[in-house]
Amino acid sequence: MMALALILGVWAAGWWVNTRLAHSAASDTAGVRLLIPAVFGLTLIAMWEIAVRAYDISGVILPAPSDIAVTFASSIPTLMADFNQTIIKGALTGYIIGMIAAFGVALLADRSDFLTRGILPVGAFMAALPIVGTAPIFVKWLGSDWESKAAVVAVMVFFPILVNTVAGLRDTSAMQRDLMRTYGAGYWPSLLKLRLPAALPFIFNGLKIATTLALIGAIVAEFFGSPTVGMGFRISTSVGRLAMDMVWAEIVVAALAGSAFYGAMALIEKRVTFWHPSQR
Amino acid sequence: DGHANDVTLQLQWVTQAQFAGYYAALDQGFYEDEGLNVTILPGGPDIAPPQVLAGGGADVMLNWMPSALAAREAGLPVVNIAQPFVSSGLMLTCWKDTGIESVEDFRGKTIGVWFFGNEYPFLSWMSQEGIPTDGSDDGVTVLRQGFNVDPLLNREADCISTMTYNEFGQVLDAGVSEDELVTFKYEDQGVATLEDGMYVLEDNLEDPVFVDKMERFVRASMAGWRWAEANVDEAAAIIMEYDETGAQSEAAQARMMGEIAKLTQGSTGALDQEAYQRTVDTLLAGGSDPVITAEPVGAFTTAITDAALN
Amino acid sequence: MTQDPVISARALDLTFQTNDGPVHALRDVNLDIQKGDFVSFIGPSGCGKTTFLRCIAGLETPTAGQITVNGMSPDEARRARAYGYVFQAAGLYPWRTIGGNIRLPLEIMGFSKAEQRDRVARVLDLVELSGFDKKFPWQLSGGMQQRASIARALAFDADILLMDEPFGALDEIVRDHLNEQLLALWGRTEKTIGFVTHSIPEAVYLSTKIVVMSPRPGRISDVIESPLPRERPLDIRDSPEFIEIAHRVRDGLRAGHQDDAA
Amino acid sequence: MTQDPVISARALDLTFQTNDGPVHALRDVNLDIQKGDFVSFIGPSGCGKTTFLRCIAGLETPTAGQITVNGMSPDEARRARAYGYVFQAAGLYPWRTIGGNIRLPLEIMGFSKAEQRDRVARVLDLVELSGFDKKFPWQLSGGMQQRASIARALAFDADILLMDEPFGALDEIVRDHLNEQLLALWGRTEKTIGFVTHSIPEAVYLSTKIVVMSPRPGRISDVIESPLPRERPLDIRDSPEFIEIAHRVRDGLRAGHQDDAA
Amino acid sequence: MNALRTLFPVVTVIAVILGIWIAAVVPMNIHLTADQAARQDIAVTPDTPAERKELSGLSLALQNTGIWGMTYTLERPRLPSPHQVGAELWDTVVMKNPTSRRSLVYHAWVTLSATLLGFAIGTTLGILLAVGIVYNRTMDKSVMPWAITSQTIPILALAPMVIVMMGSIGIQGLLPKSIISAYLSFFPVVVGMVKGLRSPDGMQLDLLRTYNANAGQGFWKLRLPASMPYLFASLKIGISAALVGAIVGELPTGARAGFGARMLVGDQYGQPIVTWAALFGAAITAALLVAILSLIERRTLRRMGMAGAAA
Ligand SMILES: Nc1ncnc2c1ncn2[C@@H]1O[C@H](COP(=O)(O)OP(=O)(O)OP(=O)(O)O)[C@@H](O)[C@H]1O
Ligand SMILES: Nc1ncnc2c1ncn2[C@@H]1O[C@H](COP(=O)(O)OP(=O)(O)OP(=O)(O)O)[C@@H](O)[C@H]1O
Ligand SMILES: Cc1ncc(C[n+]2csc(CCO)c2C)c(N)n1
Ligand SMILES: [Mg+2]
Ligand SMILES: [Mg+2]
Repeated sequence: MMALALILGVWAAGWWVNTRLAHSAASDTAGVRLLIPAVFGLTLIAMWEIAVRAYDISGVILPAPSDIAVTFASSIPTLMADFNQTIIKGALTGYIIGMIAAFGVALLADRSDFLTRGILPVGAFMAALPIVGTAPIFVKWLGSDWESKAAVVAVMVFFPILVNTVAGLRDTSAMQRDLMRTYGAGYWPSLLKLRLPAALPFIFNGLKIATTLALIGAIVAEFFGSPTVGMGFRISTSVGRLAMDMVWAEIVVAALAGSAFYGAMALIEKRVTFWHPSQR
Repeated sequence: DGHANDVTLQLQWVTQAQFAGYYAALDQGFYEDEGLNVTILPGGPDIAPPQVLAGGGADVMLNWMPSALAAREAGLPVVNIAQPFVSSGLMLTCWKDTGIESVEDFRGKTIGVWFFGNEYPFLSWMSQEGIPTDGSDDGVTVLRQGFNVDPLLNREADCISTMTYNEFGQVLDAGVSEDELVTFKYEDQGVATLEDGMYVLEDNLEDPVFVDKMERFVRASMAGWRWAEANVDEAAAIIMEYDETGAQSEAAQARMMGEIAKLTQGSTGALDQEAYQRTVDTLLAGGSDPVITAEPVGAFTTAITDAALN
Repeated sequence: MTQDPVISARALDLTFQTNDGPVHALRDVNLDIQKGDFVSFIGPSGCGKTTFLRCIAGLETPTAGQITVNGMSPDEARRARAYGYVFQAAGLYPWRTIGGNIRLPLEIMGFSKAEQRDRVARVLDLVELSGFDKKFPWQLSGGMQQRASIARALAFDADILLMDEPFGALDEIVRDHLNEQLLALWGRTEKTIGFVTHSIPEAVYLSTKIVVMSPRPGRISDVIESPLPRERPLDIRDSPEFIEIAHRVRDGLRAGHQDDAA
Repeated sequence: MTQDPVISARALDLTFQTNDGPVHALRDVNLDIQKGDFVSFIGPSGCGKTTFLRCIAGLETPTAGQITVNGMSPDEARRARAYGYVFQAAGLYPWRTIGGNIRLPLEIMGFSKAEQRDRVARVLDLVELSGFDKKFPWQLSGGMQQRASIARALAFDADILLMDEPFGALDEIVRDHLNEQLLALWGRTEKTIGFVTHSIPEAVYLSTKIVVMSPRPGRISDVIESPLPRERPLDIRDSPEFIEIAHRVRDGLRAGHQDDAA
Repeated sequence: MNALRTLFPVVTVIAVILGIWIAAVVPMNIHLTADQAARQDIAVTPDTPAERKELSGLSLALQNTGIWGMTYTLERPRLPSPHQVGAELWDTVVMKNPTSRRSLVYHAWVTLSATLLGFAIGTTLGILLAVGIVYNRTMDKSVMPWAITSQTIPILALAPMVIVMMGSIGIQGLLPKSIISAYLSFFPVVVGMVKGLRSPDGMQLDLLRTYNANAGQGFWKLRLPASMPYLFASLKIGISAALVGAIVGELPTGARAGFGARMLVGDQYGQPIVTWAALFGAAITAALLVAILSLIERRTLRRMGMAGAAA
């Protein structure tokens, strides 16, 4: 009872602080922008810590944040090696390959209505290939190392980027297109000067969604075969060993890396689509 | 009431003949005869039975002893109450043409190993042999093996882990003949560790109602095992019936049942203390990174099998 | 009329299909425009002026009839970059600055960088937007956006200029100024100009030919050849010929409206 | 001037921050508008007419100075639904038909279904769009869209009407007609009207007060109280008083432009 | 008519893909085939597996043209041939009683029911969150980063914990799987809806301000209709995600039934064709779901007059 009151109290306090921050004059400065989610996260973590301690939840099921922090701090070299294997080699490579493929196919599809109509449904079909099925196949084909992970990621990020790019390339107003027509502009000028810029807000939508998919894909694919390094390897092995603090330390790495990846994309988006109403 | 007669059993893999004794007991009404209402939860690639036990999702789990002892050291007090598997079915299967003839030849080779709590026997063995597992030139490169035998067939690995009753058969099914292969049974190497045993949480054993329930459960389960050993084909048919995926083949399950029977043959369900000690010694001998660091205390009880089998 | 017309429409018909039935936007439109003509289109809103201009530019395909531009189909002429078009709304690309918007056709048509800079500066000056090179469209007032779009159409010196109410959002002083500029440009270059306006004085002041249209279905109700000289000072607007033509246009317009009410 | 003004601006300043420096859109603007006034704003494009109208409506917050509407802040007045606003561009919602667009404010303000139907029909008739109830905006010509947006602002009978170049895209006949209609409406209802236009005759014909603005930074260069009677037949436009006022406005405008050039 | 216009291009693209697939079968399977041929005393060059391993699939295939036929009929191929997958699909979809566990239709239903429940939960949650983010400044600033973070957590790692925790409070069956499914599908909906709800431009918003419309009216009359195209785009991604989530959720719930269980068991027992058939079954199911959503989208947007505006 006491614990519950404490937990709710922490929540209320965190929310109050954030409301004050969000409505303060400084709410649009970079510092406060980072501070607010941080306060929100700290609130959740405090509630978690209290709950684990008060209800005596077994560390085998849910470790306390403080335990996770200790494990995290003492396993930095392992975590770095795993990060390198999974995020840099697996996720990033796959993301880049998938992105290039999606752009290529989108441009191809965009050249004719016929191809759009043909490629989009087939692309949608690919998006629904569940990782549980594709991962073992790619491991079988490309081996247990990062190459198979990159392939899984490439397939996963392909569709969201494709769909958004195709939709974006079509998101021009009639008048904008007519203008190009009066210039007798051919395919490339109208692509480079009209459709691509107009598509950017959509493309970034796809790229942002794909960042999180890339991470999940690379990690989960390791469940189906891997060398003895990697975040997915570590997570699954640690679950087997009931080392849940290690599992959560890896999850923290994933969350940090994912947020940074997403944040970087969002930042680039802000830079290049400053003109879009949603950014003004 | 429910508490006195309901039992949930967590398996450590999907429904297959490895667990035939329990399915047979269920199907043949042995549990019912004991007044028990048993639910069998199949396992899967991400199910850690100790975790399910800790979360209260099951009353009993099946587990390999290395994994269970490690869990115990990690702070989850699980206790072995019965041990239907007397010998180990674990082995390494290698291509003969890689030149592997003895354990020493592993150096410089790539070996597939199951993790998720099943890596302990291999790691202990290697450290007893003094072979590093870090991928160095005079050590082995360890590959985290998935759920199939592809790494061997694709020659990505020189050896992989197989169970006598399952994966080894699959290698043969893939068209490989036995004389293309070299096998190393853990049993033969003197590093066998106990496999499928029944474990419960220590605290529960203080509850006489629970203990009584477990006695009946172990008795019925062992009856199930006896029945399955004697009726291999029928046991396979029962597995087919309980397999909800509908993807298993009866022939494979019958073959598996035959191999399983060799592992359970002669077990009363009572834990063989010698085998227990051998398992513990193997695990403790893990060199710099032993699986368990101290001789476990209270990791098994014979009270239940004593009561159940008399 | 010995010379072949630059633009020639014969029995043009255009019907839009909409959710509640067809809309006859143009019906039996016939018109010849000679090289160097300055043709104004005037008529009640919704009578098909924009639609007709779009047909000339090959942006809309007539349901029936025939239209040729420089002896080609409008589509071919479009591909030969025969047109500068000013749309009824400014339609600037939001991701480009004003300067960037004006540069757009120049980039597409492959002008050199230096040439681009020169021309952008020149037309920005022409429409009095010199300081606004680096602003984005949404930072400009409505009229300024419209002027930027005029500059964009003038930048690349097309032979045919099609302008859909280009000066609608401008005040009289700027409008007078731009009218003069446009006339001067036209006088210098022998361009053929199609010009939609709602202002009778503007139509009379600028045009060699005034096309009065009437609505539902849109058709041409009068074509007035202007007797005014090509050289036109602003005060020509007080001359009796001017007032006489303006009267004829107003009568034509009024007749169209009465049709409509009937 | 014993009565309190409906709208009163004091030392109003407004500066926009843009990527290449601040833009002074309004500088030291002072103005009082009485209940029932018809005030026209005229001035070169970019001089701040739209910005000032938006300040009155509480859509833009001045950087300095004070503005009150009915003794309240513009924001409070907005909340009391004091305004009908016609934007410079039509801004119809593309997912609603013309009828649906006009119904929008009525739905929001909670008119009964029957009342909604009546009013939509009445204002559609007023702007001569009766048959276009069920069409979508993109199926209408530019002028028709603008008329629909006027109808939308008239539908709910606000006390203060703010209109930003409402008749810019219309031909003279329709424009004359709508001018008459607007005057009649104003005469009947004692509404206070703020009206941006580029047409000098229109400003003079409609207004009781003409505000001439000049650009960069936008400020008021002249305020002309019209001596014309409230009752105004169309041919009042030929009267000497009318022409005299028009002259004064034109001079004011020209002065603003010269400032600009200087 | 319309259906035909889509069908033809799709069939063309599928035909191209099938062509590539069929061509790829030979080099992909040639090593396994050569091993098997050697066991049956058919001459292959080079004649030891170790030497063959050094060669790429393509060059090995070119040296052993005689055994190409065998690559299409392997029982455990690396890449099954289309006809093998087709035959398995035909056999398990059409020839089996749909209520039998051997029927893929039965497994489709198992997965689909979890998918639909998860999709409903995820979409509802996603829309509610998006509304909260758009209307509440505090939520906007604090929740979005964490919604993003939530998606970077590998679900397959969390799934067992979710299942265990729900299991310990007695919740089993459909719901745990649906929670995982919802977890994956809410995110695209949040991202899309936030963008959609923010898509109205300044003038459209200003108009409502002059009417002093309240927040609810602004939502129903402006933001919601304006967000429709975005909503449908994200629903289509969301439903695919929900299906993937349901399948992923099947593994830690004991892989009993459903597409995921079939894939796993096919993989574990060396039956690649079973895995491939399940994979295709899942993708076809998703394609159907997406097609249904597209249909609803087209209807809705046309009724809203937006289909024509875009055209
Ligand atoms: N895309 C379209 N779909 C359906 N009807 C259309 C479309 N475009 C125009 N129309 C209809 O065609 C008729 C003529 O339109 P148009 O735009 O040519 O008029 P306009 O003379 O330019 O009018 P304004 O002076 O108001 O711009 C109108 O009745 C309009 O409703
Ligand atoms: N959002 C904005 N950001 C930056 N500058 C702006 C913005 N809106 C308007 N301005 C600037 O403010 C000045 C006044 O603009 P405003 O729209 O009020 O002019 P206006 O008198 O209505 O012109 P017009 O007759 O062309 O519509 C212009 O110089 C314009 O560039
Ligand atoms: C992820 C994961 N990897 C390996 C095992 C180990 N395991 C226990 S029993 C068994 C026999 C299969 O025939 C296997 C492979 C597991 N449970 N989960
Ligand atoms: Mg028009
Ligand atoms: Mg303006």
